[in-house]
Amino acid sequence: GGHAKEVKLGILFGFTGPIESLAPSMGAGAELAMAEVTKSGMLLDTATVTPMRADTGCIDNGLSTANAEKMLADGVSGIIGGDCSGVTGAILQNVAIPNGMVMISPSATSPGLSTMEDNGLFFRTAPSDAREGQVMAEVLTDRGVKSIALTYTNNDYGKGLADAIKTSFEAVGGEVTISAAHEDGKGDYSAEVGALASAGGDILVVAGYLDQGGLGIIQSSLDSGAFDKFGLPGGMIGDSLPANVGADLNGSFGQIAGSGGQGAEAYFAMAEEAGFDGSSPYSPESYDAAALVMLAMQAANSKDPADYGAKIMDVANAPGEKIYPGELGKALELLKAGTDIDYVGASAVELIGPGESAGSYREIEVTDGANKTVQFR
Amino acid sequence: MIVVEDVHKHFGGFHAVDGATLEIAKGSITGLIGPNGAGKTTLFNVIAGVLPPTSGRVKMDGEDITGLPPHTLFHKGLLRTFQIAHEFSSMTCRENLMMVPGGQSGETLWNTWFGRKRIADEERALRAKADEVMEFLTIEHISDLKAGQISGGQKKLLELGRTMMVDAKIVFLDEVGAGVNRTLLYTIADAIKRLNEERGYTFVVIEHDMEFIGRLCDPVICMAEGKVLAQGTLDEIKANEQVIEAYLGTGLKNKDKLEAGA
Amino acid sequence: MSETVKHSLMFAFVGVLIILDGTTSFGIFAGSWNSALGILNMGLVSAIMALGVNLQWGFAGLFNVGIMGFTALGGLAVVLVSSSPTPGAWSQGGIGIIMALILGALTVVAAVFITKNMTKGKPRVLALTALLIAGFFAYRAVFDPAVSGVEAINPALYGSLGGLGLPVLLAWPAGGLLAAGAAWLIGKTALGLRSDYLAIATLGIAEIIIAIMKNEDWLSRGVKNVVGLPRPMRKEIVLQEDPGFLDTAASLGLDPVVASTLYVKITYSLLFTVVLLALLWMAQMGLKSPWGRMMRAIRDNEVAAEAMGKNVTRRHLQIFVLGSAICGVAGAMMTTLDGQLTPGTYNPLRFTFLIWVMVVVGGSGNNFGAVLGGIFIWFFWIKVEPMGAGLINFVTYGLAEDSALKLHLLDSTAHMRLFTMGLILLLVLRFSPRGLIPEK
Amino acid sequence: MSGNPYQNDRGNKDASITSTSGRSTIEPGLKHSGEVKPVIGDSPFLVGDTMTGGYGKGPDILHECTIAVNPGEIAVIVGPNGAGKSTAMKAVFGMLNVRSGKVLLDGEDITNLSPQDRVVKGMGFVPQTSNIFTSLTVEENLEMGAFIRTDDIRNTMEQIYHLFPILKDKRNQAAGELSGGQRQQVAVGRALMTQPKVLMLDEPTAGVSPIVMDELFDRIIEVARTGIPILMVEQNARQALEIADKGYVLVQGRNAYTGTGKELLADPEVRKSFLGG
Amino acid sequence: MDLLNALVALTNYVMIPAVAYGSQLALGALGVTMIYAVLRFSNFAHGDTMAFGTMVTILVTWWMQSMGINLGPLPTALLALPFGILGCMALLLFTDRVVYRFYREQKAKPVIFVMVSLGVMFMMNGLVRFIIGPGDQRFSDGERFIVSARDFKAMTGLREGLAFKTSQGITIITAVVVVAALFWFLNRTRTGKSMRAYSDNEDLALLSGINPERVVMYTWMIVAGLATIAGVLYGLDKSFKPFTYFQLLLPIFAAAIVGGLGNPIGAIAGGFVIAFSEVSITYAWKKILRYLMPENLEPDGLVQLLSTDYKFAVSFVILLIVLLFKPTGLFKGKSV
Ligand SMILES: Nc1ncnc2c1ncn2[C@@H]1O[C@H](COP(=O)(O)OP(=O)(O)OP(=O)(O)O)[C@@H](O)[C@H]1O
Ligand SMILES: Nc1ncnc2c1ncn2[C@@H]1O[C@H](COP(=O)(O)OP(=O)(O)OP(=O)(O)O)[C@@H](O)[C@H]1O
Ligand SMILES: CC(C)C[C@H](N)C(=O)O
Ligand SMILES: [Mg+2]
Ligand SMILES: [Mg+2]
Repeated sequence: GGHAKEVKLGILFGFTGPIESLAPSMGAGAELAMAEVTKSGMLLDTATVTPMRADTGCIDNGLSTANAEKMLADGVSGIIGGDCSGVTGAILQNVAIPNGMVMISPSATSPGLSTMEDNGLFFRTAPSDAREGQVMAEVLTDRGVKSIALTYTNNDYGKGLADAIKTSFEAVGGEVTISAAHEDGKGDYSAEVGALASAGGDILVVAGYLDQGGLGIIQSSLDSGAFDKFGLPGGMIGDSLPANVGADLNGSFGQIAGSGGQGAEAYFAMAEEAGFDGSSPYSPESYDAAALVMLAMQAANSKDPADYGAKIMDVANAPGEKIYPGELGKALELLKAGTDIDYVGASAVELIGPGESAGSYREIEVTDGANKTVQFR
Repeated sequence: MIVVEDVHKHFGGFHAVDGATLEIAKGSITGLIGPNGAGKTTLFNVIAGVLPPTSGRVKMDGEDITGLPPHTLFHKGLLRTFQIAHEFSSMTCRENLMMVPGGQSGETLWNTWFGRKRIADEERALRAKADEVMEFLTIEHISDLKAGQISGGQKKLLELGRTMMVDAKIVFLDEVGAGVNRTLLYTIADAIKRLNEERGYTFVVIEHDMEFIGRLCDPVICMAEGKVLAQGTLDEIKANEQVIEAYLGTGLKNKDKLEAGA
Repeated sequence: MSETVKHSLMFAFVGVLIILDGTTSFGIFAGSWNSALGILNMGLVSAIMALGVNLQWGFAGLFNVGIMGFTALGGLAVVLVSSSPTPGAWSQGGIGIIMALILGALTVVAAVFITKNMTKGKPRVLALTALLIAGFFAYRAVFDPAVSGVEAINPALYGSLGGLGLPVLLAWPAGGLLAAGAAWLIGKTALGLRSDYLAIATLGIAEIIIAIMKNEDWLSRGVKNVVGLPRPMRKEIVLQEDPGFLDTAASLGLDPVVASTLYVKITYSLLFTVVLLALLWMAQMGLKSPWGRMMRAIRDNEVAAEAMGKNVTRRHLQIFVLGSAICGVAGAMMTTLDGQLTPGTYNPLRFTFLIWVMVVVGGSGNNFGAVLGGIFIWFFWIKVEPMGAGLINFVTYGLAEDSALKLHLLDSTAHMRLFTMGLILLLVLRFSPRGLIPEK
Repeated sequence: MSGNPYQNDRGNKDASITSTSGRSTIEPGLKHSGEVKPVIGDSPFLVGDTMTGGYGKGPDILHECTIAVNPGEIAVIVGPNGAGKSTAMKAVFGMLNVRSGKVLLDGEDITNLSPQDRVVKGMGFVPQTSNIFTSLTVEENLEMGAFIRTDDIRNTMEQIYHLFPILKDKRNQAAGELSGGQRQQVAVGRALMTQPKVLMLDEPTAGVSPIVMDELFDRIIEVARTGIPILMVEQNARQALEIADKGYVLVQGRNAYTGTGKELLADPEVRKSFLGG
Repeated sequence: MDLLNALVALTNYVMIPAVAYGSQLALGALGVTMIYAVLRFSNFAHGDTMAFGTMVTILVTWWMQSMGINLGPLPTALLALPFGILGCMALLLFTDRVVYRFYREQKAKPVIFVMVSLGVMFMMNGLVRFIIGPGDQRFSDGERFIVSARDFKAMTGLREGLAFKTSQGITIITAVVVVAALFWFLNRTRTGKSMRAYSDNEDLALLSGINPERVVMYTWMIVAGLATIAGVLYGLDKSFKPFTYFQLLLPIFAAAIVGGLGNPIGAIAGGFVIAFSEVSITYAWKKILRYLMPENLEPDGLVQLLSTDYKFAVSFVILLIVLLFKPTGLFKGKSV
């Protein structure tokens, strides 16, 4: 009981700093979900959802905890964020856990966060990097790849993913000729590509971001003729990559978290209508993160984190009716009626164990300048 | 005491000191004269370790001190003043003097936190000593002024005062007299003499004022174009042809030309 | 109004800002003590960094643009001292790594020895080259397998040597020592050159330190971060379950969650204040003593100070090392406060140039100024964004809610922060070049 | 240290971010030129009249010091080190705050003009130190001397090469590589390139061997013969006074003695105090 | 032994990238060195100046593209470049007028200018993001390659490909032209000489009737040109992102100092030294050695001196080594 007419949700992303180019689409994704819910008028007896943005700087622990404190002071009922694993850990330990606040991150993928004692308050809609490594190794062996050169974006995501791929691939008898970091946002990758080319390998696996260093590496590899086929983990899957690289990318393949294109396609369309790029990394996950919080509130019939935190896993997972982007109103209605739902959303949400995305993956191959789903894993 | 052996100092292609060889006797007050740009100050700088010589060596009491940094030489008893006064401008005159003695326990950070009593005692003694020096130089009335605010002559005195704060063996004075008024200059001359007699300081004095040189110095060394031109008593120097030509001057041959042209 | 009163009022003003942040939620203020104390705590850490930089710049004119590096080394110390040791790391390669490092150091020492003791010429060049090449390969031969050994231990969770498992408070002085060691090496090279090249050296080496911390996983897990570092006090959730604490909270009429968070923050505030006051006292004592007089003399006129027996290079080195050590302590404190080490987060704008703004605004050459500047600028750093949003809303009052310009501007409020910091710096440099509390 | 906080660099000597070579030493706040007033009555061609002033907010260095020179004349300022000779020259040239007194040139009061504008008015100045562009070639040095001229400068340059033949040989050499005497010739040559109405030289013979000194004096006399008034400071006082039409002895910023060169040379007091007997 | 393939691989992976990168650094370092020589301080805002000039160019490029104006196979940005330079000049002259000039009049010490430039850096940083946003922007169009790796292989039948991008070609040609023009300007024109004179000796320049304010103005204008050209070339070759440009400051400073601060030739040499050492020290020589060495001696490892992670650390190590042995840089800089 005691429903206020307004629910405030915090959006805590790095609007400045190294991923400042991703954050706007992520923020817009989360806000899109909130607007949808508000418009439906179904949440907790027609409550409106007000987003509150604040900055983490992606790398600035001090700033992000200060801003998180400010959010709590302003009375938010949940935090969508943080974005980079580093600040996410800081906010979690110093603000969210002590204050019993639910936090759900769309993009912090560091395996380290899985083991953090979070009192059941921390969730993420992105899978831990450890899982993707195994999937990638399977994809590679199935396609008969014997040796790879590996490059990763130099943060906990890239490094963790690269480690996972390396371990899994070597476990099944593959060879990793080199595993070299690249810094995002550097612009010039000729040295990295030179080293990768020299090491050789059937293909180059790029554990990076499609509009960051990852793109630069691929472009540079193609330009210099170092590699012509690429392995693309989740951070590299998106329409903008084939669009930017062009026909040369045909034949490259990879995988991204997701159980089917339906949710994602629906989301991209919605995003386009709302005027932002939904295929930008972690934008779908951000929409899902916000949606999960609100759905859990409805399920618990309360906006108190202590109440709805426990419901997040319920609404995210089966059993129940599958919910796709744009169907939040319907989901709220179902929940109100006491029907179970299984939120799929834009990124095929499936939460496991410590409250993170299970990670079913779809295998993608670039054909005719577009990402085509080949199969599910 | 100091032996300079064939010292050269080149700036790029320019030979400021060009093979100077000289000797300074213990207990003497040696005058060093020569035209502007003869290399006097540069030679001082080489001896005092400010500039490394291009070649040649400098010995002090038989020990090779070539290229030793100034702070090391200071602790060996070699002090100098500057042609253009180098005062510590944002510090009071008294502080200018008090900072001089080396090995103050207050110069170790540790003591500033845990040895404050000892520092206080030392400071009291230093202060007394500084006041005494200023009185000697008749500048006690400016002891609390910032050194940046005092007159050029007073700065020169202050520089001289700094050399009196410790027991020096040899002091190099670069144009102490420049910008100092006559009466004061003679006071300085007296002070130098007294330090020389009472404390046994050896002095080397660069000065353009022949009277001052005459009062104090024996021997006098004349430099020109980076070399030692002549050496001897002032009278000998004054009579030396080369010195007259290079420094003291005889007059001009061009004079007639001007009149012819005019 | 006397200077002292004026300056006390400035401190009081900053205090009032923080109190307002704790009590009212009008305008830019959060109205939460958690927020206020959070700002205060980072403000205190910033003040300590500013104190260290002020020591270098204010008292010796040393232009250090590598503050970030020293701060990061302080953070590294926290991991090395206080995190728990990785099981098996030492046997898997830890020893090898140490041996390799010693081997490397020996090579360098031998190289220096050769340079000093052989006469110039071909043989020396040959000997040096041979030594360095041999040393490099020997080092790599020992180092590489040892590193792979350590990094192979469950990389998702460990993959590093771990720490010594000592109390985290010990890490603070250790952070200072680590930073001091690095500063000594840098200073020895950059200040020992014929002219001083400190700025570019610190700029570069700070980046190198970060690169090492990001890429040497065996050291502190690199970019994979170390989270969950121990704290000098109990955790909030532990407190929330401690009956004794709950009773006390209840007797004070406080909500247990609020009480526990405030307890932690206040404890940090007290610890930080103690460190700050101690360092401030030490700096002030040094400054007012013959040591400070000597430093001023060197600053006024290096040549004369050198002629008066002061070893200028050594003093510069000393003060550079001290200032950097203070930054190291502050860095360790910050990492403790964050509870994690995230090497990817060190960025020169935030950790070097912002500290410079603090020092200049506070008043170079005055320790109290540096402290004031540290807290004050930090407050602004946090509050500029809400101020900017307010400002833009005010300026664009006439525009429609969804006007493109207004939206674009509101989207950009986060960038106001850098802009405003620049503006503040320029205004202070122009109109009050001595800072808020000028040097006496 | 001056009280100006903008000039407080806290002893920073960092060569990787700052350069001190060739920085201006002219007083701040002298940029803007004021008006030029015609002078009523008779006055020498160039005169610094009862000038009092000093550097920055520092004490007065000059005390009611007067220096004048007329066409065809050589006027020489002598005096002990630090007497303010260079300062007086700078004051006449507008590189110093003159607190009272005025500077007149060719019937105009130019006290309020900036140094650049005085160059335009026809004053040429050769400073005591750093008086050439060391990194420029000899010819470029001369070209820079003629910077304000818009007419053909080749003639003037030929004249200078005629006056200082050695410079012609070294025209494409960097001026910094020349010997002291040659540098002084470049310096004088540079100043002459403006075709000045009056030439001011601060110790042109400092650091120059006697032979070169004679040579320089020779040239200076030749320049004077072309009708350009010359005002110079000389340490080689005796020699200078011999060629001088007018001599000023400055002591502590004041005119101590004034007279023709001959008179001063004959004055026993002057001989005793400043000419070494 | 396969000399030809080894040579092609070397050109492809080391020479061409290093020359292009070196040219971009050299142009950047030239700007830094010009300010250092004339205004006597290191400008920390230079990276952001480059970003600003590039941003204006990009905005104009977009406008031109939308109007259908293009240069055929060449990028449209080349047409927009003059506007970018003008925009950058306007900004720098404005900054000089409202910020730096005051300090010049005060005869402020160079280190004060350095701090002022920090403030300017912060503000430009914010300004650029305010206008164009923090994200990646691509604005290159036209033909991507002069020779692509695939075509080269097809043409020559070699195993190694050789790629030469249009942007690399443009970079190198533009750099040569700009540098030649700059040297012509500095050594042959009256204004150029007056700038050198001012840099050499401010007071004497004044005595020669050179107007310092004009010299400073020309310097800013030239710096604006250099910075914009460097920024646009870099952006065409790679991509534009404000943060990247801020980070370029480090290698640019290193280049300027290695070459000898204040010396234009040094800046160019420094740019190439830094670029070549970055690329070659972190290059894995395995591939080339495999072509050169007999079958059984092929190297196992990557034959890489330093991993690419430490790429930019190389510039500073080179810098320190140069400073230890030649404190004024490779070409005598201004500092003693
Ligand atoms: N650091 C330097 N670089 C280049 N040349 C220098 C340097 N220091 C001195 N010189 C030159 O060396 C020569 C000798 O200078 P020095 O100062 O030794 O003369 P001096 O005999 O002391 O003259 P004065 O009587 O004027 O003091 C001068 O021509 C001077 O210009
Ligand atoms: N830039 C300056 N700032 C402050 N004081 C100065 C400056 N230049 C000179 N002085 C002081 O002005 C006084 C006169 O100096 P000036 O250079 O005019 O002497 P001078 O007569 O030319 O001596 P010299 O024969 O040695 O050249 C000296 O006391 C000197 O210390
Ligand atoms: C937004 C991304 C840079 C976040 C990244 N996946 C991380 O865990 O840090
Ligand atoms: Mg001298
Ligand atoms: Mg003079």
